[in-house]
Amino acid sequence: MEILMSILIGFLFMAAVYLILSRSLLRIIIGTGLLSHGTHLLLLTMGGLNGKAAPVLKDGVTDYADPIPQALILTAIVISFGVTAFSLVLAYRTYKEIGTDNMELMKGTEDND
Amino acid sequence: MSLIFAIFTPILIALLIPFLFKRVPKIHTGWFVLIVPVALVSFYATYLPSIMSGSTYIDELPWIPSLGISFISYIDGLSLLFSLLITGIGSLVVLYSIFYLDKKKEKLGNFYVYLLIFMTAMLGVVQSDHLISLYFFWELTSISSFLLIGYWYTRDGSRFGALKSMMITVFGGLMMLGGFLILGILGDTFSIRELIAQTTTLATHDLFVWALVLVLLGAFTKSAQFPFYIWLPDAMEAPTPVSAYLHSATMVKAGLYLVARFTPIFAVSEVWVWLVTGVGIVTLLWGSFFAVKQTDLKAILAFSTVSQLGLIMSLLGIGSIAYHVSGDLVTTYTFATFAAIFHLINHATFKGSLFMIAGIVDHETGTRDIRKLGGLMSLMPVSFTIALIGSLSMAGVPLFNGFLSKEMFLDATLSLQHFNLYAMDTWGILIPIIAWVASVFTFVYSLYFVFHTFRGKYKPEQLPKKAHEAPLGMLVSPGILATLVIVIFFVPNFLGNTFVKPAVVAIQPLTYAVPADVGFTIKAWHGFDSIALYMTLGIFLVGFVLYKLLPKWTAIYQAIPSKLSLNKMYDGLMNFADHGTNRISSLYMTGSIRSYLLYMFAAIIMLLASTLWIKDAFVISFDNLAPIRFFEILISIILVVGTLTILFTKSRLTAIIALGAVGYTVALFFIIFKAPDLALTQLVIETVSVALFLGAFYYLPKLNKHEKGKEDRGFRLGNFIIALGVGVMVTLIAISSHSQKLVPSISQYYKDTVYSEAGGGNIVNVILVDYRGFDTLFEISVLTIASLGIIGMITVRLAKKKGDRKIENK
Amino acid sequence: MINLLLFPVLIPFLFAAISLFFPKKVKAQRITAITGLLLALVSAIILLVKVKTDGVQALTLGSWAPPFGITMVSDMLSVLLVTSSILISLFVVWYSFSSIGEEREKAFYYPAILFMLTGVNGAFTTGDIFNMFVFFEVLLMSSYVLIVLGGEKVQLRESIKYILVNVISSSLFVITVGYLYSVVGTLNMADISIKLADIGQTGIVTVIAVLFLIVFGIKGGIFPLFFWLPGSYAAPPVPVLALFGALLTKVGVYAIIRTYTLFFTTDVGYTHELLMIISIITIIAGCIGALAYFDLKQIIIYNIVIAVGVILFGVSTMNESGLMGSVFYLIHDILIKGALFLLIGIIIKITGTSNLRKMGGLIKHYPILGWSYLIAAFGLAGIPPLSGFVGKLLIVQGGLEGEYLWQSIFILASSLVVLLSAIRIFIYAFWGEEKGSHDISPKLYRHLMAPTVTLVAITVLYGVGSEFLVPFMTDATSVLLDPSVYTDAVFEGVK
Amino acid sequence: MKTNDLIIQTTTKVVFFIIFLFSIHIFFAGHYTPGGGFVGGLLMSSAIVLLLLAFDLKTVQEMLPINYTILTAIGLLISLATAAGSIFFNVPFFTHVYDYFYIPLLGETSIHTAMFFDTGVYLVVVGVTMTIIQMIGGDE
Repeated sequence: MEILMSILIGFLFMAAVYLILSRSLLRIIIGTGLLSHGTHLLLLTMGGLNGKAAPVLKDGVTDYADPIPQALILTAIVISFGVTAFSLVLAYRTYKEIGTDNMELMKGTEDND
Repeated sequence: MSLIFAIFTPILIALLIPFLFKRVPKIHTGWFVLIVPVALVSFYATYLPSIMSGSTYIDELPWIPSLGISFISYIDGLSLLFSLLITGIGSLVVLYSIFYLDKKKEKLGNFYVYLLIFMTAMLGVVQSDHLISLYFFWELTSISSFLLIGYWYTRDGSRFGALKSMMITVFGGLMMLGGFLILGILGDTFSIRELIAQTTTLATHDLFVWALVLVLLGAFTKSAQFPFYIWLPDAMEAPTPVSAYLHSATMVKAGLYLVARFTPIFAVSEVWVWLVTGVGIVTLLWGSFFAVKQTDLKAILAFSTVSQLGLIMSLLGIGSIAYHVSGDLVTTYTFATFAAIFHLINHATFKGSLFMIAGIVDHETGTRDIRKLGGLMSLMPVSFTIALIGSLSMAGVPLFNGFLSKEMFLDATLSLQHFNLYAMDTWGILIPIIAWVASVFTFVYSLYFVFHTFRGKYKPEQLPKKAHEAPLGMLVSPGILATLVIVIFFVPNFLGNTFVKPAVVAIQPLTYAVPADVGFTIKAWHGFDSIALYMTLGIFLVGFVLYKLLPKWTAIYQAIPSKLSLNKMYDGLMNFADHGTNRISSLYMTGSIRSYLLYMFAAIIMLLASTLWIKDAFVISFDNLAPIRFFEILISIILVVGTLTILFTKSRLTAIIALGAVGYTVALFFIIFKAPDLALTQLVIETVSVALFLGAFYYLPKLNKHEKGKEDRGFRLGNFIIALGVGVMVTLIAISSHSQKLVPSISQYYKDTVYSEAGGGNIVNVILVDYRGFDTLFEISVLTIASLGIIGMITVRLAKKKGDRKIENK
Repeated sequence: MINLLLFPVLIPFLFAAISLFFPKKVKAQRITAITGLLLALVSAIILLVKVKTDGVQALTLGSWAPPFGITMVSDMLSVLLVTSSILISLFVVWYSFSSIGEEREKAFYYPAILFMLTGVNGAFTTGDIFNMFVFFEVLLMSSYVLIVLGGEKVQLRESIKYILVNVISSSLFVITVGYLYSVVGTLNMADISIKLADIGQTGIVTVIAVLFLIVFGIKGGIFPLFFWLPGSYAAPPVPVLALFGALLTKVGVYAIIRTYTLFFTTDVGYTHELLMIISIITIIAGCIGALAYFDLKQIIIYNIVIAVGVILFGVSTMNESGLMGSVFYLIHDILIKGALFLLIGIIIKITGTSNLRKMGGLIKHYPILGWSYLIAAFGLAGIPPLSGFVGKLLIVQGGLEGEYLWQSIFILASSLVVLLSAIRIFIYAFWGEEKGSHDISPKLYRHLMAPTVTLVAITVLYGVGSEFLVPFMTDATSVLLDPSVYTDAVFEGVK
Repeated sequence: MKTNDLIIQTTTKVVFFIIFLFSIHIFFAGHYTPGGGFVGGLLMSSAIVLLLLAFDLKTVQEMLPINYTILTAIGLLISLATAAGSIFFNVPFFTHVYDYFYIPLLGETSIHTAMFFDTGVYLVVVGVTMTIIQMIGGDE
């Protein structure tokens, strides 16, 4: 399963990068969303997927899933939520201010000498 | 007064200068400044007797002793000679400047501060026994020279010249520092004296030659040797007192000093002999040849200085052959060193006076263009006399000190035939020939300088001012120098014994222990069997003919293609710095985030792929894997389908909802992989996120609106290849990492202690609030900050209020 | 006071949280910010003394034994960086009083700075690799807020690029931590160090080392990952730019130094060789950029890139001189970049433009500004006895001791480009005929000059007083040379 | 987003309280079973969002006159203070203590300082999500 998951994660990263490289701001932000999904699944996979029980104490259970990656993922999820919310508002403001969501129109090189 | 304190005196006094300039406007600030070099020259003069008897002095001020970095002032024959030159000529120059620079019109405060900084720097250079402090003062001379050349900073020429001189000399300085560091590492000391003591072991090391070349780069750039001389003519934009002081008498001689000082360390290498002699002799010829072409008085003198510096440099090179020979030949070659030092002093006297005269002419007529000048002899008789003395000395005519050293120079070049290093006995014959040719040109431009200015027809209509003799005060300094020119001719050996011999001891410590050992005497007459005598006569004869025929042959200068000139190369480099770099930069700094990301991802893929390949790091192991169950495959398929939907949909609503679906699928994964907390959180967050997405993109245009048509196949293909690469790398490394769990995880500890020590049951939650609660504390701060930013974005809109002022954003 | 090493992290945090209660009271905001920074500075200095006398300080939070809790570690390098970061923030805040404008001050400008400082100090202090990620996020999120605050067009445009790049780098960071966790099963940096040393040279570890270089390299602005930097840094107002320029890249550089001396010491022939090559190309790229633009901000920004290359070159030599030089240069660069950005900020305020070709002759009316700039420029170029000299000297010495002849000469030569780029500003802005508008009141000028000149003076002291710094630098270097000093401090009394 | 339908509004109020209570439950359960301050806080905010959907922004602001920035700051300070309490006992930052107490009505209960910390988390999450939603919803 871990190998399958690795491939799946690779696929998510591929899709994410493809989206990030496109011109539309929305697609880019969606890309970052996929990126964090991939990241979180990767963390989980790196902890190993063959735990038999959730890491919540229960009598008679010894084979718990690795709790560390889960804790890390939780932290990461919250942080990416914050970043996503921020970028959404930024995208929204940018669109209203600059009038486009096409990144290729936001080069700004004309300012340079 | 300790020696170190003496070095820093000028810079300390400099702190008072702006104050004096402001508060005592009635007295020319120069008078206060004058006290400094006069006091110092008398101070250093007191060392003369003991130095003549062969003793040395040392004084140390630690700067960073932990790293072995100190200011060490070391006074021996060589450094004392230079110190006296710096302070002596310095006194005359300051005196001259008092009359040259107007106390009302000029920013004297700045001028004298720079000049005093320079004085400290120069004293430091010639007295430092410590390599790092030598470098420190060396760069300080470059900087003060920069400020002095740029003194009239509104002139384009000043700024150009200042930058040019700084670029070239600082470049040399940096290279020199590299050489110093190599020496320091090889010898495990930064002290020059200690390095001299171990020169034979140093020379065996591979890096030794590199140190040598790097140090010589410093010397050659500073002393305006070929091909680095190009900054010196442009440095003539400085006020004339500066040209006389820095760019003829002292700073440019720092390179000569450096060569002399390092001769005991480097002379054991053949490379040194060849480089120093060769570069010197080429510079001599080059400078003298191009001096004739110049039309600006100061430019003639600048090229003449270049050429004379080359002459002294080549003498030092010939002198260093003494380290390669034995017996009588040692004296033969140390004679060149003796001549070098003697000529160095002579040059300071006659060139200093000539610069001051050029300044006087400029000051009194308003121009330095030799084509407009002429016939000033009767109007400015004193100046003419001084100029004549200086020029004839420069030309090597008897009755003036230049004759003596020129003869010695010719003798020294002839001595090369005795030496067969890399066929120097055969090739070496070229050197006297070049020396002779160069001396002819020297003769020509000397006459050209003095006679074209003072004789011929007076052309008042071309002069901005009505010419008349300079005020007495301005003539004092050049007058003193001109007097010295004659006095030295008549009592050369006083000078030789007092100044030259102690310096020679410092350069040739293996041969001579005390100044009294140096057995040379300077004679004006060597007898009829001296080849140098006939060479000199030839110079006068040919030189005079060429001078008379001047207009006939100067056309050859036009034949030299200007594009090949070194100045053009410098301009080309600077042009590259100004514009070429911009062109290069705009190739990749496009402002398009996509292209930046493309480069970045491409680099990441390449780095990772090559590391995986080179290190053979890809490992796949099928042990310890979780089984694949049916619904896991099902969820995976949903995930893939959801992702593909995002990729291919044209509707933004679909894309957002598909993203949500992917998020829920991830939550499903969390459930089946036993992570209920994650699943719960992911579900709630995904819901809120989708709501936010919808809220924020409510107003936005249709997805792909801009991309239709424009998004060509190449664009997509590029994106796809890069994306694929990233995906593959992530997968490969994930598989490798998972297959190489080299150390068991620490997680067992949490399972063991969560109830007993942390008083909880949900391990993940306890980790979050307890074991790793610190993460959580700052995780919620991230959220807090994000909300602040969002408030800021929504409420603060400077762009609208002020209009789009581009003040800070351009 | 075993929690002392947390104070420089927590005090700015506390004051940031407090100032959220009264966002619209500008005066109170200012006082809170300054008080917080001063207290943080005091605590950092006390910590500095403590680390000097008692050696590396370590604390595992929550009384859990390392490696199970999060460990915070203050070694000399970390505490030096912490102290200088607080110092720079203090000057920037002081400078902001008269330049940032009320609108921004009322929109959480100061809390954002304090939060960013929290993140920066946390990243410098943490001894846990995932916790470092969290602190990175704290400082990044604050920097997002600062870069966009004001909502000018260019800010919005560049913020998107900045955030995008950093989101990618953060994701890479997390997956790299994931890979590392899979291989060594731990997150505590001291523990990682010990375990990696036991494992020895393994391919996957080298791959992870390269990944870390990429992750931190994006933050640090190394080639070929720096492209985003010049545009993004130029967008916000000058005080923010000064903070970014002085601090943010340094966090990346610090993280590279930390990981490449603590973790990845088993395959130096590959990893550090790579680091050296990259650092040299970084310098070239920086040099090209520093010369390419006649724009004040761009020139100094590209000099950040050059400095990063120089510092990392010193690290890649892995010998005492090189590492000590890097530490010297790192702190120098924080101070001097801060000073330079504040200086050009004043020039921009006076002339109303950052285009060099549109200004000139400022020295006549603003001599102190001119001379301060010149001193800072020479300091930047490493002219002795100013601040950049000793660091560069040691770095080159380290290069030569490692017999990297050409590379070392190259580093020296790059100083010339630095000098040219910096002196060009002096020649164009201060020399020449007077040009451009001069709309600045004498009062504003004085208010902006006060912090700036003080900072320049500090950089001068830093250079001249290098002797007093050497013992600190030696301590910092000894930890870098010998990871066991670090790991022993963490596991003291545990194993 | 204006709906003046009375039935929906009343239902919403009821659902709001149910979700609110559930969020409190999830929050307290966190230490032993899945849940905790973060999820609890998010649930609470979704309850408020529900109110927003049923009423308009202004009404909700009148019903819950909370300055969410200050709420966030309070949450942050509670978390910090809980963690920082250990500073005064000169034990490492973040050292939690817990004990079992008998509290009337609730019976044997464990009081854990981690709970206070989680309360801070809860408040911050509510404050932040609400700020974001208000900002996006309230912007023209």
